[in-house]
Amino acid sequence: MSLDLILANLLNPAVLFFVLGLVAVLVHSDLELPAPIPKALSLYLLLAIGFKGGVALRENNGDAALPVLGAALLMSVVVPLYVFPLLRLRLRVPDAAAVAATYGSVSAVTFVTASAFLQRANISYGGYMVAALALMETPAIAVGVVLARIAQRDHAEGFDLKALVHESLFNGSVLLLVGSLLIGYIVGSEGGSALKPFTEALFPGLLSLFLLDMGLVVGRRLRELRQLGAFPIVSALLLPLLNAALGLGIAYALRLAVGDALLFVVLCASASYIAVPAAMRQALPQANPALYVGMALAITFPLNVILGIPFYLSAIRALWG
Amino acid sequence: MSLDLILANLLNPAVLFFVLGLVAVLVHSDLELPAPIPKALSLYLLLAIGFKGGVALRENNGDAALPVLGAALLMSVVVPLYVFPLLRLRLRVPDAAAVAATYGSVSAVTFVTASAFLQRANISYGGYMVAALALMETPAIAVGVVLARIAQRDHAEGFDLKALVHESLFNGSVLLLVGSLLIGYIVGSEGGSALKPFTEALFPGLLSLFLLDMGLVVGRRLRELRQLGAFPIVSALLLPLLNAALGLGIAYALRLAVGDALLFVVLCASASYIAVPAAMRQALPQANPALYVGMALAITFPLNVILGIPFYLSAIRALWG
Amino acid sequence: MSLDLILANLLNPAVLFFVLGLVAVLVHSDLELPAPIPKALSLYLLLAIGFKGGVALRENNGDAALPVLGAALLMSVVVPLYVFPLLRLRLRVPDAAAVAATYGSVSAVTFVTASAFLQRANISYGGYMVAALALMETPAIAVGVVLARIAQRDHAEGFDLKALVHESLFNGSVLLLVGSLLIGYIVGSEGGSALKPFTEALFPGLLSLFLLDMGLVVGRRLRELRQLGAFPIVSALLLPLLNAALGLGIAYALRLAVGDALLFVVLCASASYIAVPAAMRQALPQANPALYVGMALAITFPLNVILGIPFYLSAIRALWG
Amino acid sequence: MRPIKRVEIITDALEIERVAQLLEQHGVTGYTIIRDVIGKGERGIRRGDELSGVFKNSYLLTTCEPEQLPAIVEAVRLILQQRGGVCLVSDAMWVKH
Amino acid sequence: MRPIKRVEIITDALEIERVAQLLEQHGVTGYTIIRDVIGKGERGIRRGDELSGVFKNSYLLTTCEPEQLPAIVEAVRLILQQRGGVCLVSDAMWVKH
Amino acid sequence: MRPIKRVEIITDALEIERVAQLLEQHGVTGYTIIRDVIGKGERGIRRGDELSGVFKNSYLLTTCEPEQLPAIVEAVRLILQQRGGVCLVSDAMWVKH
Ligand SMILES: Nc1ncnc2c1ncn2[C@@H]1O[C@H](COP(=O)(O)O)[C@@H](O)[C@H]1O
Ligand SMILES: Nc1ncnc2c1ncn2[C@@H]1O[C@H](COP(=O)(O)O)[C@@H](O)[C@H]1O
Ligand SMILES: Nc1ncnc2c1ncn2[C@@H]1O[C@H](COP(=O)(O)O)[C@@H](O)[C@H]1O
Ligand code: NA
Ligand code: NA
Ligand code: NA
Repeated sequence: MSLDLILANLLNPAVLFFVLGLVAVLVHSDLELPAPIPKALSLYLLLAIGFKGGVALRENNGDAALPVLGAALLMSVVVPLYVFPLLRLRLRVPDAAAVAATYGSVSAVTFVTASAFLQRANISYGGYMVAALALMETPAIAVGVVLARIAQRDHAEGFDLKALVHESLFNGSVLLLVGSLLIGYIVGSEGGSALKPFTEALFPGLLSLFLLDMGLVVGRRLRELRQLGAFPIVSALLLPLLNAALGLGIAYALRLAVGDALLFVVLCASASYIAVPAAMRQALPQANPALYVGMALAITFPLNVILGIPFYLSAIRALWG
Repeated sequence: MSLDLILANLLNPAVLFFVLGLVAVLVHSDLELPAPIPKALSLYLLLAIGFKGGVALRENNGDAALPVLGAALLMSVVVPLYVFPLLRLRLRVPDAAAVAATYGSVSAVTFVTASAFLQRANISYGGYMVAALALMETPAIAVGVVLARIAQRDHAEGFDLKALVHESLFNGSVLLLVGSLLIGYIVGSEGGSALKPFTEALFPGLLSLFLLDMGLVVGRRLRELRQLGAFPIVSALLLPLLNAALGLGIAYALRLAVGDALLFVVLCASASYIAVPAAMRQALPQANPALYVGMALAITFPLNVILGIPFYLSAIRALWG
Repeated sequence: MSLDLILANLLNPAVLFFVLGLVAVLVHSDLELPAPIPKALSLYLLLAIGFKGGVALRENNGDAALPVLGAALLMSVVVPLYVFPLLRLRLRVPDAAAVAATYGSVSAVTFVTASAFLQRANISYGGYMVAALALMETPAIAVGVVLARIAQRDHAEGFDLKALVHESLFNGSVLLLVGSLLIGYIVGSEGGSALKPFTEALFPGLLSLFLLDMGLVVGRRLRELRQLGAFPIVSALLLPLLNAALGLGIAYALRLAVGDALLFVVLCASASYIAVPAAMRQALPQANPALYVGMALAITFPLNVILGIPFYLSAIRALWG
Repeated sequence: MRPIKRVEIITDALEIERVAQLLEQHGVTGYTIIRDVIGKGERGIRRGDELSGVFKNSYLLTTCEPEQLPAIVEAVRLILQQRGGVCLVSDAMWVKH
Repeated sequence: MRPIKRVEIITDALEIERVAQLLEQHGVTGYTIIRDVIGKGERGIRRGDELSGVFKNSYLLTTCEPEQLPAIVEAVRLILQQRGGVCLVSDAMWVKH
Repeated sequence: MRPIKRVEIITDALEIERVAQLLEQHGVTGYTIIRDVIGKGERGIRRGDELSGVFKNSYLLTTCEPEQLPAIVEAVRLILQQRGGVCLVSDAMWVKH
């Protein structure tokens, strides 16, 4: 059953283009998407998903929104709290804190791939799930930094809370996502119809192109991963499963609809490789980016995108009965 | 009534994305569209608007075209002639001449936003209005430069008329706009149908993305504007209104249809921040680009895009009765 | 008759945008598509044509495929074999070998323009023609290099066959084309429908934009071509006709359908300016890129795109009766 | 032409604005930045291929008077220690204009 | 290796082609251009974020023989006076090949 | 600060990875690359406007100890002979950190 879903997911052209990117690195091809095309694609995805979510939010009955938004916020705070001590078994404080933040935060592209998967399977989901995505992007950063400060008993340096809150609320990707969500909400389905060819019809194609680039990036990182040792690799395989399991429990307790549940679990399972590294570079410069980005990007991302999404869905179907 | 229109204009997603860009600068976000995406978007807009205009020109009865094209040419010559002495009250000769040229010329994006506004309001307009846009882009440059030469009694240096004419006719944006117009005209509606998904369906989305970037650029410029003093700021607020009023009178005298009238007034009210600065840099290097670009971009552009377009339309409706 | 077709081809907006690019260079305009937009467009075209071909291959009855694929492979090996001695009349060994490889290989954009021409003329063609395109991209490179080695009796340096095969199979454009073909084949028409707005609806528009850039590049190269002397220019005019004639004969012998025949002839007539130069730079650094790229790009490409395609079609129609 | 110190700094793309501010605080009046350069150093390869900006460098070129140099070098050194990168100082002649 | 003068010029992106032509007129045979660099100088910040190209710089690197230098510097100086920018000259060794 | 040799190499964009590998083989530990620079030299104009990468250069900046220099220069010279480009060596001070 789960295998069927994995196959269905693999028949998603976007996922296949991701695999093509991996293959290109494997065979040492010189295929590459020149900068800044990937950055532009990533901005497009945020704009489109935000806008679509906003329009949906307006149309939807929003009653189902509050519990899932609350759960999202909770998870983004709680995940780093239990991930940090686990990682401390082997990692230095700044590295453990940065990885904890990475797994508390989320990956928009994993979310987007999951929502494309739902669409192909004709399973609906609420527009507020995009708000959940936005909500989970940054609190984990603050938690991670605070954890590091406490563990290092480092109060001297003057913890720049203001800068951290600012970075959390106004970093480019969060702002674009939230701004597009608001714009979609304001203009609604009728006002937004002119944007549909851009935000919806083009979406699967541009997502495929972006995932092709992700495949190239992940492929290159995979090669360099061995140098990090076994612990980070194993952690990057187990943490998403652990977080997904917890998310699954919460989704079950809240009796979320299947589509919402899958997206929520995927958010919990995913790890950030855009917002968190940029913030950590400022707030925890002692942490090793090759470690936390490598884990999120080279292992957790493909795990979720290729196997995780269909696997989580079959778990949900089994539980929801 | 005018307020209703302002609101209707604000419900245009493109305008809201412009506001989002402004907000991003205001909150010191790091959101940005990486170069050369904005340049590519700007080329797209010119190509699409030109092509669409050409196709429309072919279908249209072109009888209405001649008077409005004549008026357009006239305005682009006359505007600098009266703007220059006004500005000389406070500005140096090269600065006054450059600003005069800036306001005699036009902003394609303002035009495009106005035409999107018309489309949303189901008001039609002639394809020849795109020809008017092209026609108004550059004569003001020549007028501005000649004004500066006369005022400076500077005949020695050998006024390079040939270079100026060349720059006016063949600068990249004019050539792309006119070329696309011709191509649209040649292939007509049937031959051009294959391009529609690109030139029409995508248009509102890509315009939104471009206006997001414009919001970022304008926001940054706004911050630096204070250094220019009050006179340029006040001028940048009043000149578009003055030019719009004159344009309105001419449109009324020519009994233009409502849609054509709005676009004509918007062309008169708008100021150039692409073609003119590039040309002035060569022809009047003594002029301060922070001044003329700042006025056109940071004040006149948002004024027109947010308030001007709906305001001019309500004036037209009131007058036309 | 042929004139009608030439006109029909010229009414293709994409071809007109190519002409616009040429004109822009002619009048010394500063119009340009900023890097890396052309590269991104070229990747898009490969992805789209590959994907479309893959989907078509799946739907199609593939019986017609084998003979044409065999012929394609044959031509890409044979063309350099007879082009090389012809060129040796005047060119140095490495130059002759590089040019021979250039004409044995193919131009994806010429292929794409021809397929757009067919679509406008409502002539169908098989999805396997894309496989033929992929198949012809690289064998000629190996043949060219081997020819150079033999002619120079240069066995000392250790001919790096492995690198050459690798480059041939896994260079970026071939990999993207073949990968997209496979993905299209795997997901089929239903699974691929979500990508249609991207790969099909946008195609004519993005091809136009790309051909605008090609016009600019070709225009610039044309200017510099005189320095190469008459022999290369004449060769670049005659070689495509020679290769087209041979291709025509084979297509006739194989009784290919009209659409397939045109694409096959166009492949034979076209010359590579992406894959071959990149490979030659490594394998035959003594060859002069201004020569082989100039011939392929500045003469053969426009010849095929503007006159060749309609001319080949009228020849096919005349022969097929 | 007059002698001047030519200072070039390569560091994290995310850091370059801060370096520029620092230089201005130390009296530097002009500089040039090349965004998005790539490279390799003690902290490994930076291929510029990720979206976070963390694996991307920027290059900054500036000039200063010889007497400004020690303070500038001291300030830059601190950033380089935290975020990585290099700083090279060489002699040049400034073309007065 | 032989000693050579290394000349770098940063100015308005719109002007750089003209600088290159000028250099060729003065006998320079090779140069390298980095388009679209940003910076700050007497004429304020150039962030490269506008479409006119007016607020964007380009960087040009070239070399010349010591005896060519004065004429080149003189020619470049004129452009810099009009359009802004800087020119730095330093000593380098040219790797013959 | 300590004295160091500053080496800059401009060559075919397709070649720059190989130059970097070569430098590493000769003990260089860090370098910076600016991709996609354009220019002119003995082999004509390279405008970077074609898709093959053949008419595009890359710029590489690195440093080495004076005693490493001869071997590096020798290695680079070979590539430049085949593929074109230039190599300049100058003196600089390395800001220790
Ligand atoms: N010796 C060097 N020469 C030129 N650039 C260097 C050198 N060492 C480091 N870099 C640049 O500085 C960046 C950061 O260096 P690091 O902090 O040593 O990893 C590298 O990615 C390179 O771009
Ligand atoms: N001291 C300097 N060092 C490096 N670049 C400079 C310096 N001064 C000016 N520039 C560059 O030259 C451009 C124009 O300078 P300016 O004409 O002084 O505004 C600036 O935007 C910088 O990119
Ligand atoms: N004297 C020079 N100064 C700076 N760059 C140069 C010089 N000569 C050549 N180049 C660069 O090296 C590339 C290849 O040079 P060449 O092999 O001489 O054609 C040129 O396209 C320029 O970018
Ligand atoms: Na998570
Ligand atoms: Na105007
Ligand atoms: Na061929």
